[in-house]
Amino acid sequence: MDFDDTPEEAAWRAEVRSFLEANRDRLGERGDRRSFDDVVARERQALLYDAGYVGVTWPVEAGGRGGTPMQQAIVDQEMDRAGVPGLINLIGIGMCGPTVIYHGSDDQKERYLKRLLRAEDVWCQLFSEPASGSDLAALRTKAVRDTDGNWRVSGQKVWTTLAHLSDYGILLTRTDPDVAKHRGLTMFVVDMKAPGVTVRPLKQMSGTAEFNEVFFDDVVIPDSERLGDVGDGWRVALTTLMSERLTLGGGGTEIGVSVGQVARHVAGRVAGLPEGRQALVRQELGRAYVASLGIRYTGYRLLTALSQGNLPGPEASAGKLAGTKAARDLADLAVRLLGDDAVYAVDAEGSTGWQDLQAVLPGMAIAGGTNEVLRNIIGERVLGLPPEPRADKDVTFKDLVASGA
Amino acid sequence: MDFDDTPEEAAWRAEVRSFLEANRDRLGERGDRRSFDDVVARERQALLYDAGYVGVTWPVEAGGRGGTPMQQAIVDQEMDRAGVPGLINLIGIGMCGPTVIYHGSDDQKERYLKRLLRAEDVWCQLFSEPASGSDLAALRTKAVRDTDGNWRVSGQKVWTTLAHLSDYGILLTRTDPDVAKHRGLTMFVVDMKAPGVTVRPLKQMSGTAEFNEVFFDDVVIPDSERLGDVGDGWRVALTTLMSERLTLGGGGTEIGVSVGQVARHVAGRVAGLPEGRQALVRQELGRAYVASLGIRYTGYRLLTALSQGNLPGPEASAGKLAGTKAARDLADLAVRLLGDDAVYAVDAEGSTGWQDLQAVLPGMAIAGGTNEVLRNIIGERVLGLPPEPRADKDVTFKDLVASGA
Amino acid sequence: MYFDLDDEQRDLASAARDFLAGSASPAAARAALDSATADVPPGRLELAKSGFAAITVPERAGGGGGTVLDLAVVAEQAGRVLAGPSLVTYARAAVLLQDDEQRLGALADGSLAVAVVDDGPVLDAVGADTFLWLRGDEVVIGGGTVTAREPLDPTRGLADVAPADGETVAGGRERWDRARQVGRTILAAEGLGAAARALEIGVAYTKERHAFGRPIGSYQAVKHALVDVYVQVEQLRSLVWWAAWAVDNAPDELPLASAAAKGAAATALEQAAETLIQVHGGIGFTWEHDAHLYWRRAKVDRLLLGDDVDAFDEVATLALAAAEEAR
Amino acid sequence: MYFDLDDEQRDLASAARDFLAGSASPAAARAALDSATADVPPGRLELAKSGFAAITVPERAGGGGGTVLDLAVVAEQAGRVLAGPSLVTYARAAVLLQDDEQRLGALADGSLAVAVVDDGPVLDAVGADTFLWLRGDEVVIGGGTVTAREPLDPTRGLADVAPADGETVAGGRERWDRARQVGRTILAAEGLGAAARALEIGVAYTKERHAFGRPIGSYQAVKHALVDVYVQVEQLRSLVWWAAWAVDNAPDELPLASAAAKGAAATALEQAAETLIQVHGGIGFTWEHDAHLYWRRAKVDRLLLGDDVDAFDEVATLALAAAEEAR
Repeated sequence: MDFDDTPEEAAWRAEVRSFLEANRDRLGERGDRRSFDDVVARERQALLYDAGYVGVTWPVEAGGRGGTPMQQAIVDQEMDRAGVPGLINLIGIGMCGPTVIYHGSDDQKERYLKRLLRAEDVWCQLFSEPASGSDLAALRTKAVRDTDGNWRVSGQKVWTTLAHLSDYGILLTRTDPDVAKHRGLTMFVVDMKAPGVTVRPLKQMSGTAEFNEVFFDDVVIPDSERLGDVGDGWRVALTTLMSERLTLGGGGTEIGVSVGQVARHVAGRVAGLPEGRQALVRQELGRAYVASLGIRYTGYRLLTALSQGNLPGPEASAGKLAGTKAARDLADLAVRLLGDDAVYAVDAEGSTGWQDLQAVLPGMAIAGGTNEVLRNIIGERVLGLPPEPRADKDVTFKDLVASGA
Repeated sequence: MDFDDTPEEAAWRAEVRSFLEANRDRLGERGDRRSFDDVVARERQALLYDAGYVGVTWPVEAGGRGGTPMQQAIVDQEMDRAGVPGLINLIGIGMCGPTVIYHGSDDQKERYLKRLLRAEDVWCQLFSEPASGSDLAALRTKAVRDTDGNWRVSGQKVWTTLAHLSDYGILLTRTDPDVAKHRGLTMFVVDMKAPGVTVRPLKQMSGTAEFNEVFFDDVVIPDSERLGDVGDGWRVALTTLMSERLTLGGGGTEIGVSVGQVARHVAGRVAGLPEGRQALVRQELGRAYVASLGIRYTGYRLLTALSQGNLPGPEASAGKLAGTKAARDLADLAVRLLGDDAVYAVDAEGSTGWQDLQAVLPGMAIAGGTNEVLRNIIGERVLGLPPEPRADKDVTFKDLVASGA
Repeated sequence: MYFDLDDEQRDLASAARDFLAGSASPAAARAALDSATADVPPGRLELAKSGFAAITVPERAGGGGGTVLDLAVVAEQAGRVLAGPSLVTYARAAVLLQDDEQRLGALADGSLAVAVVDDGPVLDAVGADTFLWLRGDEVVIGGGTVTAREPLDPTRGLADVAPADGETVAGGRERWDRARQVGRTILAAEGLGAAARALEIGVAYTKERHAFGRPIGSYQAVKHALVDVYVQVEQLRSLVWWAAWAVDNAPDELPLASAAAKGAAATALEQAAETLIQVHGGIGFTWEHDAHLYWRRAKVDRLLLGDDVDAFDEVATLALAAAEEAR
Repeated sequence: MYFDLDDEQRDLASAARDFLAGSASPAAARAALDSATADVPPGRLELAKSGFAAITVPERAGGGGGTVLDLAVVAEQAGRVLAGPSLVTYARAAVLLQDDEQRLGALADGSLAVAVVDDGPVLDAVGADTFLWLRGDEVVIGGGTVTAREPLDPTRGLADVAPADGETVAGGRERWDRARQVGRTILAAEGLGAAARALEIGVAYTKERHAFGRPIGSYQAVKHALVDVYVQVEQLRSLVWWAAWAVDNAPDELPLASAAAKGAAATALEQAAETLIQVHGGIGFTWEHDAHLYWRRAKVDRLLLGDDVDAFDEVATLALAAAEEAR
């Protein structure tokens, strides 16, 4: 057991760090509002790509570096440490790109992958729909082949991160309603600037809009933009979702809130409270702190497994379950310590940080798989508990819809 | 709204109270170890019956008084107040008797009911089996009709309160394995002293044995002891279970532990703790106390509904859900306050009370319907949420067993 | 014993529900959040006109001459639709001004726009021109300077208030404390309504919404979460009724009962609102869905009139004092 | 970075599992409960003979010359089968006696039956003849009077101890504190094993037991309860490894890591044991089922070496001190 870098890791870290330091001005500041939503973000990613720090684990022939997960983790850690804003095309790199790598044609790979890594094109993932959230395979967006071999797509997607900035998306559609719901799906690459695509921001309870709704009104997609076979979309989507797990699978990063930040906030306020209250605050902070430490070190175990060449399984979702709970409790503690300010949206110093956080966290237990779905997955795939009986597997999608489901 | 007795209720209360005071010596003391397990308990119940205080709500023709639920509640409250031990035949009165009243023959009613109320016979209820707890209808105890028209019963029951003292029991059996599991059941009255009946105490984790296992080895039951039609046992059992709800349905009584008792315990110990710990203790006591108050006053609402002639529905189970949680938390608080003694089974004064309580409470969330089953019932019957799909309803019991279920 | 509403109170609840459902709504709360200037319905004037605000003001002063329990019945309905201003304010003012028939009349006819000033942010301060506060052991009435701030829950009219000078009204600290306990009781009644409504919305949605071929309300994870809210709501209802009844019938029990109701309401509403969001999945945390409006109410209400931690501490302190006596 | 056991440690775990599964069991714990005189296996002698007890004793003194992490790996296996005496006692004694080669040798060969005396009940005091305690700022070794009492968990050998006079051993308070932190770490490792085993038993049962036509483990209420335990167990495992690693590699982190592991172990084991009973239904609270033996361990362990509340308080205090520095 060893938390130190190997000599190779140390050399890599030094290289990354010195690059980030040398390019500090061009890379911008995390927390800068402009960091994520404009041309600056694309330029930043291109700069990092050209230096070899984007798509570290991607194969060389896909434009990547063919590096190790640990090298990628070190890049992430160093960017974090240097306060460099995250990559704009994270979803593209983590989910869309791998799907193209596994299922795309040579032509698609040629056209898309390198541009994606350089953020010349930003990508989004178009799976969820208003009527199919946890039950993804119940989606209704329809793709019909017309006489000239193109596909015409109509329907609505939702919860699409970055759709408003995206050039392309991977789009899961229903091409055959006469078979069971998992069997009639087909995946495409869609041009987000094509006629008939409308993106609308979806305002959340926190008042911000990290997600979008995307409407497809008879959008034409050439058959050459299909990913995988007709009717094979579910299998293609599983590639995407497994890649997502690799991207988001723990690594010990904190969800939504840094426990250290909360501790500093508490340290600045707790002394003013009566001793009894202080003890209650310490008790809550202590429990949440232990949870956060548990998540951090469990993340290191995952990273170790990755670096040993093991793909993280569904057990990686445990970090999300523990993390959303810890984050909720930390935010609650932080907001309560605002005292009189806690009933307002802005505190006395004009900051909205803790209140915003409080309002973002309920979504964290839902987005990216509700906690209920994650518990099912861990229960069945990790603990080996039996699944629930399913009534929707051997029915055609058409009949399922007709039955009200 | 009014917590006072009506003039009629006040008169009844006064009568009950003066009887209990006048007969204090003959009625014994709650907490006396001999209070529940011998002839004294039967004599006590007979004394109370002869005075008119047992089976208050039972119809006159069944040996009861034809009184109101509020009258019964007042008797319960006054017995509680006077520290009189509970009735030995509570299960007989609450569950077995009503089943005989609804489904028994005139001859059975004549032979059993009055003796039951006077505790000349003690009764038990023989439903649960090792392989059928929550899923009662999956029971396997077999009753087969022999050539002379009698039934021969073999199988095993479990969780049978008072079986070791009982004279009779109501016994749910499977008489037809070739129909769906709910349809092949038949109910009987069984003589607990009959050849082939063996009772074994079932020791619990607390070290005591409130329950028994009961083995039936080719026990002969005359057809005249059948309750209801052959194959109609499920419907008969529902009568029993609904009657149970009337007996146990809240009334605001505390489960396992009195919050006032805990408060006295805390009051005696809390002062020695540092102020921070005191605040933590007060927080826990406060929360559990509020839960207990909520349960108490919700019980009064149920009692009011009863007194207005409304039968309590499944919402009465809410009290058990809230009560087991509150009791667990109270016991935990009480044990922790024992300080060094908390790691032993006996405290420094030689008392085992809090530790025993701690060990009894896990069973409380299971006995009489697990909390999970109660949540299903409330969810479906009170909130109207849809049931889960059932795979076991249209299969014969035989096939169900063969399938491993 | 009869621990239930009577027919008159049930009629009152039904009338209040008609009025409030017609004049206030979560949608209006959202509009107030979107535009800081929007008034929260039904507003002081409409509420006064309806007669519901002044239920506990004696008839001789133009009020309803009803009990705090009557007001609690109405407050539950107000909580369901997140109405503003709070009946807590009227309930407290009616107690504090009980010897001042003229001002009681102004409270009842809507011409007195009052708020009661505790330490910290003041409920219904927005739009108020007259304030009641405690100075030493005296209750004082007068003007004050209101500093509005960006609200978390716009229906609560919270603002910072610096009271100006004022005149003493009768009663003193004892009445102040009683008014606060009555206020906590009505706050809990509003919390009861909001929690019960949040539960209803959640139940209705999970009956309709399907996943994997069946309604999501058939899954135990969803079902049991809603049941746990139901259990809490029903316990809370009992505590609210008890506390409201105690005001007029068992004043000795009021400190305990009102603290218990306050604490239970904070817990139940927070759990109800968080569950409401969770069972809705993605749609539940959108701006356009009502869930966050109940959630905002929960996050704010739990901190008003002393927070839940204070309330539970008070309950324990009272329980321990009683236990000491019994020892 | 490599945060996982290495092959040698995995072999060690496997060997420890073989030995402990063969020599201890919940059934033996039950027997000890049934008869107050029964010894809890494997017992001091067998444990010493196996070599596992003295893993952290240097080789020159006849020990294994291993790390605390090695011992933690063994302790997890001991926790699974509720073995006694606790490796906590050996771990602490090995630290406290590190400059006393002779006594270390006696610890390793089993001839020294030692217990470490804290305020309150003493772990493994039953059967011990030599005690280590803190007198002022000095660590002392000597005899003492043991008063055994009826155990809640018979495998912990808890008794009241009145130390007699003794002689000073080297180290003082600093070493005492470090030994205690090592002890907490090993206690957490035993808790990890017990919790993991309780989870396994629960999972196995709910796969087999049917209700309403399907295995009860397919119901979300059961499944999710077990998953919540799984999540806690895995977080605990990470904390135990971190703390054990820190002993030899990052002593500055040990106070925080050992307190975190202690608190997490208390919480995780209690939840695992209560869940184990609950998912078993009726059979789960019978004397003959193993569930209550894990439950007894949970109820006792949470209070040893400072309770969970103390541990979380310490974590917060350390975190706040670090935050103060960073401000």
